[in-house]
Formats: sequence, C-alpha cells, structure tokens
Amino acid sequence: MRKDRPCVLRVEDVTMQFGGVVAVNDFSMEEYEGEIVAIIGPNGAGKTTAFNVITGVYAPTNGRVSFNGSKVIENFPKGKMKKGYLGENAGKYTETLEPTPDKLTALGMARTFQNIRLWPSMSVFENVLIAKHMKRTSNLFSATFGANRAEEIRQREEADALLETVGLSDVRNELATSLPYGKQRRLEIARALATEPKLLLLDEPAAGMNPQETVELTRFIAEIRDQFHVSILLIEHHMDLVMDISDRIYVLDFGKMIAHGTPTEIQANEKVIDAYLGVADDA
Amino acid sequence: MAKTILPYIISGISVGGQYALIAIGYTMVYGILRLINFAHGDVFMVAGLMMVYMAASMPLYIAIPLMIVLTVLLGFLIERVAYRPLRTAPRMSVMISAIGVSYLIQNLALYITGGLNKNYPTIPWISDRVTVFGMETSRVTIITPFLTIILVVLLVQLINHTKIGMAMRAVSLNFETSQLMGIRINNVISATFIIGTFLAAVGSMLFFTNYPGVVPTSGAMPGLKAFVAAVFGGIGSIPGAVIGAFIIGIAESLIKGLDTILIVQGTISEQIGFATFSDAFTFILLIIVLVFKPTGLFGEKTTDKV
Amino acid sequence: MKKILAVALVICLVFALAPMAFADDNPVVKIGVFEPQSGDNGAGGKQEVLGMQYANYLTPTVEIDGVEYDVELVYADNASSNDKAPTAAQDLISNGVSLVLGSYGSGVSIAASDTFSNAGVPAIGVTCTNPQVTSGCDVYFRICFLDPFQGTVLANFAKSELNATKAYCLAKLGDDYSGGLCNFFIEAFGKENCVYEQFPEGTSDFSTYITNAQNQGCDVFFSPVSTEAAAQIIAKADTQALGMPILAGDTWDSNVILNAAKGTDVQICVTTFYQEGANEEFDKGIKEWINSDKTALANNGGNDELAAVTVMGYDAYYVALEALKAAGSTDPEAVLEVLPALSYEGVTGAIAFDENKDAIRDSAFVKECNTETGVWDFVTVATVG
Amino acid sequence: MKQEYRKKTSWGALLAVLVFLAVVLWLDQIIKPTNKMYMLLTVLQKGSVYALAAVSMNLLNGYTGLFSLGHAGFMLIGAYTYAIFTIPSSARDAVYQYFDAAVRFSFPEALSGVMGPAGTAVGVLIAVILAGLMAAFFAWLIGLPVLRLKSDYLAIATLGFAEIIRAIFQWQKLGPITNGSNLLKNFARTSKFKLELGDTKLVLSTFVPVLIATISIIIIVKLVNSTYGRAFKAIRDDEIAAEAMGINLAKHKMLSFTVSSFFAGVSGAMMAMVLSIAQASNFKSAMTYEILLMVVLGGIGSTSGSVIGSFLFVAASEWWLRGLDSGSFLGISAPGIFRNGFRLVVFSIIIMIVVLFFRKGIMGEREISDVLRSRKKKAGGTAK
Repeated sequence: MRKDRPCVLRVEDVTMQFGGVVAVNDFSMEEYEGEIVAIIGPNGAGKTTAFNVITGVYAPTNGRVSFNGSKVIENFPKGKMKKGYLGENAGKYTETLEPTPDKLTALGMARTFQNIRLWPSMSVFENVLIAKHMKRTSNLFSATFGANRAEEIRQREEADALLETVGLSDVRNELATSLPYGKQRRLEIARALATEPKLLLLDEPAAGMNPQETVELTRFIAEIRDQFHVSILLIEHHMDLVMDISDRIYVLDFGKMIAHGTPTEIQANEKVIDAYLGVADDA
Repeated sequence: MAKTILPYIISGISVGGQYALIAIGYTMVYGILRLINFAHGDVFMVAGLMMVYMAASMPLYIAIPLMIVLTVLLGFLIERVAYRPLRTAPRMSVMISAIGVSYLIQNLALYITGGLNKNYPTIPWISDRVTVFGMETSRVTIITPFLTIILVVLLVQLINHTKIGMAMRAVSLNFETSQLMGIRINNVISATFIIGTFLAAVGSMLFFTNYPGVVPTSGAMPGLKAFVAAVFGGIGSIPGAVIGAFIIGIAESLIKGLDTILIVQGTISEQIGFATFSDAFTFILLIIVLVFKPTGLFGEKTTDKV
Repeated sequence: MKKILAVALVICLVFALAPMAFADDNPVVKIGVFEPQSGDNGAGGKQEVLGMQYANYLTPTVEIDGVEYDVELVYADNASSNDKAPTAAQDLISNGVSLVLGSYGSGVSIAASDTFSNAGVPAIGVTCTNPQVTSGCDVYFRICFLDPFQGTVLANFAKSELNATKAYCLAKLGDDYSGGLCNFFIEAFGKENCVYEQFPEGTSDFSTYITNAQNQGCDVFFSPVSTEAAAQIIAKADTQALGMPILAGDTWDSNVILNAAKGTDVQICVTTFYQEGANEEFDKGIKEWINSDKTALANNGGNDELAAVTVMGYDAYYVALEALKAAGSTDPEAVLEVLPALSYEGVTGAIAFDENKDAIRDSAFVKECNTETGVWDFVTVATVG
Repeated sequence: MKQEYRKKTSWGALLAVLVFLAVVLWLDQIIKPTNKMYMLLTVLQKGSVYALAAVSMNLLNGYTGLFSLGHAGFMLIGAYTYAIFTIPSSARDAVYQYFDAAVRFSFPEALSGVMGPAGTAVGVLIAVILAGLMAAFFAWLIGLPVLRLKSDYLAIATLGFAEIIRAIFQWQKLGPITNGSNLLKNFARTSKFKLELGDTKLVLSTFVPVLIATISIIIIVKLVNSTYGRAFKAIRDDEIAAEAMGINLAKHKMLSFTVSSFFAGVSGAMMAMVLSIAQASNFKSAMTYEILLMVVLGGIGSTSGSVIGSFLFVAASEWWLRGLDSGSFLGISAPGIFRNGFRLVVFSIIIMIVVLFFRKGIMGEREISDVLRSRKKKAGGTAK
C-alpha cells in the first residue's frame, strides 16, 4: 500500500439497486497515486456496476465517491428507492451529486469497456484524436472557421505520438473495427490515455485474449502506468494478470466486498477461495 | 353546464374509440419491433378508400368483409416487403422505410382519387340519427366506445390465453431470446400486423361513417394522434393505448369547444381561438408525458446496458 | 463508380429530351388554365375548367391580326396549395401562354401573382373573390365580384331575410377565400354579433363546431369553406339537428352541395354569379355537351347540374379571346395593354374592368337549396345600395 | 506513414465553386421567365433551398445520429422571421389585411435609407441571419426538454413540436405579428433581386439563393470537418463511449441541434424568398419527410450526397418527370396512365427502391472529394 501518496480515488459505501436487485452493496475502496488496483469476483458479482457508478454512468442509490481528494459523486436513497433500500448506511449521505461521465473524464478519469466500444466508422487515428476533443480551447466558431489551427495541429501531433507509443502507428489509417481483437483493446486504452487521465479504469482488458496476448497486455499495462504516471483500476478474470501486476485487490461477491489486500493475501484468503477461486477456476 | 359540455364529451369518447382501434396497431407493432409504423395511419385511410370504391359496385354485406380482408392483406404485405428485409438494419433505416411507405401510399391514393374528396358510403343503421340525453347525434357515436371495448377485451383474451398471444408477449419482452427459444418470429410479427390492421379497418369504418370524407391525407393525423395515444398510455401496453386514446379524443373535442364553453360560462367574453390548437394540443400532451414520464402511464421502465 | 455513371446517364437523358420541347411552330395561341385539379378545391377547379373546355369546344380558333390561330388550353394544377402555385404558374409561363385564366380559390392566385407579374403575363381571375388578388398584382384582372361586396350581400341577407341576430362564422385556417369572406361578412354584420372560428387543415370532425354554434345561441351558420368540407358540415348539421340556416358564398353553388343536402332537413342559402335558367339556350348546349362527354360528366360530379363557376369559366374564355383579338398579337405584353379597356357581354352579364382591374359588377344571385328535389331555387338578386 | 496535417483549403474545390457560381449568374441573365428552359432556374432556386435544408438535417440525423423530424417547424420560423422583417412599410397594410400590423420595421428598407442600394442587400442578409437565429433560439428552447429522449421518441417529439409551432403561427391572436393563418407576401423576394450597373441590369434571382446556400453549406462542411464535427460523429457512433471520452452529450447534441436549426431557418428564409410567399400551412410534416427522403437518397452522413439528393429530387419532381403527369413521357403517350399524380407514384416507388435495396443512397458516407481522390489513385496506378 502506498498510503504515503495522495489518495486518487475513494469509494465509500456505494450501493446500487435496480428495483429489488442489489448489484453493489456498501462497497468501499481506495486507490493511491501510482497504484494498480484490481477488482475481482465471479460473474455477476457487481464489478462492472461498481465501475459504472464510479465513472458516472449510473447514479448510485447510496454512497459517495471522491476523486483526487474532492467529492465527485454522492447520493442517498429517495423516491421509490427509499422504501426498498436494502443497504446499511441510509441517512449517512445527504447530498445529491450526480455528474455525467464526461465531467468525471474531464476531472481525469478515463475508462475502457468490457465489450469494446470503439467508434466503428472512424479510423484508428480519428478514434484517438476525438478523445482529444475534450482538451480543446476552441469554441464552435473558431473551430469551424479554422481559427484553432495551431491547436488542431498540436492535437494531431499528440494523437500521432500516442499511437507511436502504443505501437499502433502502422495501422493509423485503418478502420478501428477492422483491427484484430488485441489491437482494438490496445487502441481503446490509447484512446483513454488521450484524455490525459490520472486514473485509468480498465474493464476486463484481457477478455477474449490468448495467453500470448495476455502476457503482452500485462507488460503493456505496467508500462503505461510508469510512462503516463497514471493510477490504474482494473476488473479482470485472468488471475495471472491480476496477481502479476496488481498492488492490491478487492474481491466482490454478490455485490458485497468480501476481502481486500495484496495478491499474496488474497491468494491465501479462505473466504475468497471459497467464494471465488474454489468455485470457478480462472478463465 | 352539463348540457353545454356533454356533446363534446360524447363526441370525444367516440373519436377516442376510433383512435383506440388504430392505436392498438401502433402499440403492438412498437412493442415487438420497436418501430413506429408511420404507414399505419395510411392503411387506415386505404381501408376507407377501398370501401368507397367497393360500395359503388357491390352490396355492403360483401363490401365490408372484403374491405377488411384486403386491408389486412395490405398490412401483411407492407411488413413483408418494406420491414422484413430491414430486420437487421439500424432502427433509423426501418423508420425511414416506414415513412417511405407512408409517402408511397399517400401518393398512390392521390393518383387514384385524383386528389379529390371521396364520400364514404352510408352504412345503414349505424349512421342513423338518434337522440341521447336530449342530444342529437348519429348512432355510430354511441356504439363506437362499446364496440372498441368489446374488441379490446377479446384481444386481451387472445394475448393472454392463446399460444400466439404468449409468443407475442415473449417476443416483445426479448426479441433475440424468443428467437433462440424456437418462437417463429416472422409468424408472430405477421400476426401482429394482421391484428393491428384488422382493428384499423374496423376503426376506419366507424371513423369515416362519422366523418364521411376520405382524402389521401385522411389517415395521417388520426394515425399520428393514435400513436401519441399509444405513447401516452405506455407503448406496448394495450389497455394503456386505449385509455390514452380516449383521453386524447375527449381532450381534443373539449379544446375545440373550449372557447364556447368559457363564453357560455361567462369566463371570457370573446373567442380566444383555442380550436387552432386542437391538433397541436395532442403533441403538447405527448411532450409533457415524454419529458416527465417517458414510459407513459402504464409502460415499464427499462435500463440501458453498458 | 457505377452510380456516377448512372447519374451522368440520367443527366444526358434529360438534356437529350429537353430540346424536343422547342420544336413547336404551328399557329397556336396558348391560354394557360391555372386551376386546382386536386386537393381541397380540386372538384371546384374541375368545374370551372369545364366551362373553358366547353367554350373551347364551341370556339376552337381565334383570328388574331388576320391570322387564324388554334386555341390551345394549357393546364397546370396548382393542387389548391399555396406552395405549389408559383411553380404551376411558372410552368404555364415557360410553356409560352399568352394569358392565364384562374384560379378557383383566392389563395393560390395571390401566391402566384408575383410569378405572373415578374414574367409580365396577364392573368384573369375567374372566381377568386379576395381583394388581394388584384390589389397586390399589376397583371391580375378579374371578372367576378369581390368579397367585400359578397360579404355585405350575405350579411344583409342574413339580417333582413333570415332575421338573424347572431352569426356563427367558420373558416379554414390559412385559407384566403373563406377567411377573407368571413372577415368581410363580420364587418358588415357587426363584430359583436359574430362568433368566428377557424378549423385546421385536415379537419374531419365538424361536429364540435356545430355544437359550438348551437351552444352560443347563434341563428345563422356562415361557412364559405371548400365543397369538401361543406359536404361534411351538411352531413353533421343534419345528424346533429343544427337548427339554423347555413349561409355560404359562391363556392357552395355546386352540385356537390346539392348531393349532400338532398334528403336532409338543412336550410342552405348561397350567393352566386349565375342562376341556371337565365340563358336557356346556353344551359341546353352545355348540358348536352356535358352529357356527351364521359370525363366532363365525371368532372361535374356525375350529373349535369350547372355550377356558377362553370359558367364563369365559359365567360372567362371568351374574355380571353376578346383580349387576344384586341391585342392583335399573342404577345403577353400586348394582351396586358388592351385588358383594362376591354368589355364583353357574357352569359353572366356585362364584363368590364375598373381602375382596380376588377369587374364592374353590382349584383349577386341568392339561391336556396331545395332539399327535396336537389336543385337550387332562386331567391333574389341582391345588390348593395 | 505519418501524414502532415495540411490545411484543407483545396484550391480546386474553391475554383469549382466559383465557376459554378459564375455559370449560375450567367444563366440568370440569359434565361427569361417565358423561356422553356426557365425550369432549370426554378430547379436551381428550389434545389438550393432544399439542398441547404437537407444538408442541415443531415448534420443532425446523419452526423450526430439524432433522429429529428422537426425541420419543417424551424424552416417555418425562418420563413416568417425573414418575411416579417423585409416587408416594406408601404405594403404592410395590404399584407396585414385583417390585422393592425405590430411589426413595422423592414431591414432592407431601413438600411437602404442609410446606405443606398447596398443597404438593401445588407438588409436582406441581416434578415436571413436573423431568421436563422430565431430558428436556433426556438431549437434551443425545444432542445432543453427533448434532446434527452432516445431515437424514435425524439423523432416523434420533434415532429410534435413542429406541429405546435405551426399552430402557434396560425393563431388568430398573434395576427398582428404573423398575419394569422393568412399568407405573407410582398417582402424582399428573389424575383425582385436585381443589380443596376449603369444601363445594364443584372438579374440575381437565382444567383442569390444559390450563393446563400453555397456559403452555408461550405460553413457546415467546415464544421463537420472540425473537432466539433468529429465529436458529433463520435456521439452518433457510440454515445456511451463518447461520453466516457469526455464529450458532453447534452452540450454537443444541443450544439448540433441549434446549428442544424439555424441553417434550417436560413433555408426557410430562402424558401420564402424563392416562393415569394410565406404561409404556415405549407410547412407540414410532409415537408420534413421529403427532406428526409432527399437525405436518404443522397446517403445519410454525406454532405455532397444530400446536395445531390436534393437537386435530383427537385429536378425529377419539378421538371424531368413532369411528363408523367401530363400525358406523355419519353415519347410514350398514354393519357390514361400518365395523368395527374403519376409522377409522385413513380417517384415514391423509386425512393422505396433506394430505401430497401440501396440503403447507402447515392454516396453512402463518402463525399465527392473521396470519390475523386479514389479515382485519381486508380488512375495513378498503385502509387499511394
């Protein structure tokens, strides 16, 4: 644990209910600068839901998320939810703060998706370039009438540089969705990096990859942490990868956090072995 | 007061019943295909036109069943030709196809009728004049709501208690899964279109008996309003569509009479011109519903998956 | 690539076809018929055209400056729609017409007036009664009376003959004819005694408007709307026992109304340009012609009951011939020059133009529908003193 | 592999545009209204109106993926704004026949008093821009509630708004401003656009609408190629990914919606100018459908496609297929079949064929420049 460093992400008592289903229940976690933290758990444990709450896709039923020391998401049960709320921390939070995902991205969070979501009609280069849109200083008029030329050139160069770094320069003008699977994953990460994040959230980056590709990816993730000075939060099923690169691991089961600790601790944890490793061998 | 308002309510209920019969077609198709079948209103108009031409050359007891059969056939064909090939295409393409079909039907009708108003044949008995609560009106006004409700009850029975009905419910819940479960999607969709157009054909008979002029654009507005009724009630829900249709029918009728009602009441002294908004009001209602309760009165909430 | 080729092919085709249209050098003089053949006023427009066709059938040639010309009627359908009107008008102009007749319905004439004026092609309004038709355009003439006149006649008739004290006026939204006529009626009848409502396009439910009239205690129902709407209003007035006479303008002088009103107990009075029977010989001739021509019969609504607009169309054709003769040329400019001084004795009366390019007419016929026999009964000739 | 970003001013394209404008100006002088070929000018005039309308709709439906059917409503606002502010004071009372006109100000008139003949042109220009701004303002008001709605709900809500706008503009109570449901006329219109240079009169009837459309379309193309245009496309391709990459959906959808409506308003003003009348009852949803079909014909997501689509649509329906309505077509004479309305039937069948079998339309998502470039490549052998 790197508690000496500032806390990048703090999640407190986050609960997400859909009707009567509690997808995430009182989940709390923190991540410190420069860490790679993994969330693991069997299918349906609520990992992606937790991700979606942190990135602002869903407004949580209850709980709070702080980013870089300031509160960014907060909610408490109200309306229909108030009656049906099944969590334990009702009344603890009193504010409603529900930013849209783009606001969080602007603050420095960037993510990838479990089922790759590249922009299909656009080239590899454009996919990265558009992620730079957020960093623009131009407005609609200056952009339309070409008054932002300097910025446009700079962003294009940055995008090209990024592609160079992640090793996708050779497919720069290909259609994003025509790339092989592994490269699409890599492009998605590059696109997220283009927003210049402090925290990178990777949703099952190794899903569907062969062992060879997984090894490469493991190295790649470690590389980008160092090169771009980002903290990384990832969901993953590939235990080799997780155990290899994670500094700490949180384990979810049925929406509840059942354990957290270093990879060695987790590997030794009885609960985890019962609930997860014992039941499902890593995929 | 009651005597002033009653005629508007009765006329509104009658129009509402006719909208309801069209709205069911919209709501069922949307429930299954997620498609606004823009051509549905035009099918309704074609049913009216067919009746005009057929009644001129054959007795009504042949013309009416034949008209219904042909209308159903048309609905079936439209699905086959214009929607089925686009089953896997984006939703926008299908909607554009629906708009294209609507455009084609209207232009075809314009060509055949020469753009002239066609007078709907008088169907005996239902178009007779009757007196209700001291108010003169035609019999069709009175029987429409009852007929509508009977048909809807029958339809709900069909959907709840027959195999095809169960299949329809399954498909509307989840298209892909039902397909995997061995439900013959195409048959279910065809059945939906057949039921929808059948009701539209019956509705057209009542509507045009009440308002006996058929022009190529006759179907557009009632169609749009019926769709709004379906959205209002919660798209996919048949009782919702029916209730929505009645609300819209009555509201529309009251809006047209609002100036008069207020003047008779003494609230205002001169015309304000609310009648101008009789069509627009339907859409105001629609937007209010969409903004505040996007799933309508009886619709179910769905969440997008990320 | 294939698509580009296809597009190129289409363009070539068009340019190959275009010159065909130029090769037309017979001694033909073209008269444009700017009338609705479809849409709301399609039925009325067709009846007006009938008169011109009959006149053309009787007099297919005209001698201009010593040369015998064949008269060709060139049609353009303005579809009763103001936005289609300018294109239809342009179509006639590009076809090289010497002058234009029409239209039934004032809105389309107003809409097209700019096009005519821009090209300098004179137009003669046959039954468009709105003042704006001629006041806003330097090439538009007209052979019928105007709405201020007609509205006053109708208002006077309602007051004195029908003893009405409160009138319900119904017009179509955005329709210059019905809206204008209602306005002038209201002006003459007294604003405080009138209820004025407008129905949007595509309205099929007139029952509410009838209820409105009943609820507000009106005693005359003034609705100078298109014949399409009229048929429905009459049907509803019958089933809802309207209980007051319906009054309308010249458009209602049509067998569409007679067919709709036959067998009902609705009282209908209209003002119009012509009373059937005023010229026996003409009546007989045109009826024979209508009955002998299947299309004409269909266009007249299936029987030979004459509409006033048909007779006006007939007169308009001869006014056009007179103008061509007087001009001694087929050039639109020459025709335009002679029009102001032109006069002609037509079936509907003497026709001459005043300084506003309007017909000098001071009388209108009032007719009432006989719901038993389904014909018009003559009531009176009305003038404004 | 890495390519230098070059400024996308293509001199070839600019030259082509200038030549085109010059040809239009020349045609304007030689073809008189009584000429058979005047239809060509009519097609150019109306075509440019619809081209701008289609391109602006394409910006929304094709590039941003927002299926909106409210275009006719915004065009109506544009047409009315333009008309109301360009009616000369001498003609006001004749136009507002039944009302006491509330607006008595005309830009061309006021400015021609200050700047002479040039003022008229500036006045017209200001009125056109104002027409766009009004439409954009209404779009902003409407967009606040409806842009949150998803695909077909958005379509039906915007369709509804267009109908509401139409009803408002027909309302008798607003008569002093809108002339009730009656038509507006006598405002500055293309048939009166002339430039007097000494003795020679330069007719500008076709040139002006074509020029306005050209400039507007160039601006839209520039927008589409800018960083904002890319953001719009990202929203179309995948809304969730776009939002995750920091693109503010609400803001960008609203931008696209208002810009699209601005140009819809401008095209509405042009429509008034070309038709020389403006009336609310003309701006029905059928107009929106027609524009949508033009976009589809040209290929959704292609600006050049929309332009080609609308010119083809207008030319076919106003000119080439006219014979289908009047008895003989391509030398075949069959008055029984080729009668009124047949043209539209044939036309709608063609459109259905495009919709069903050539779903990409004429251009797909490509632009003219792409097509030319790929041809050049082919011509140049394998050179990259």
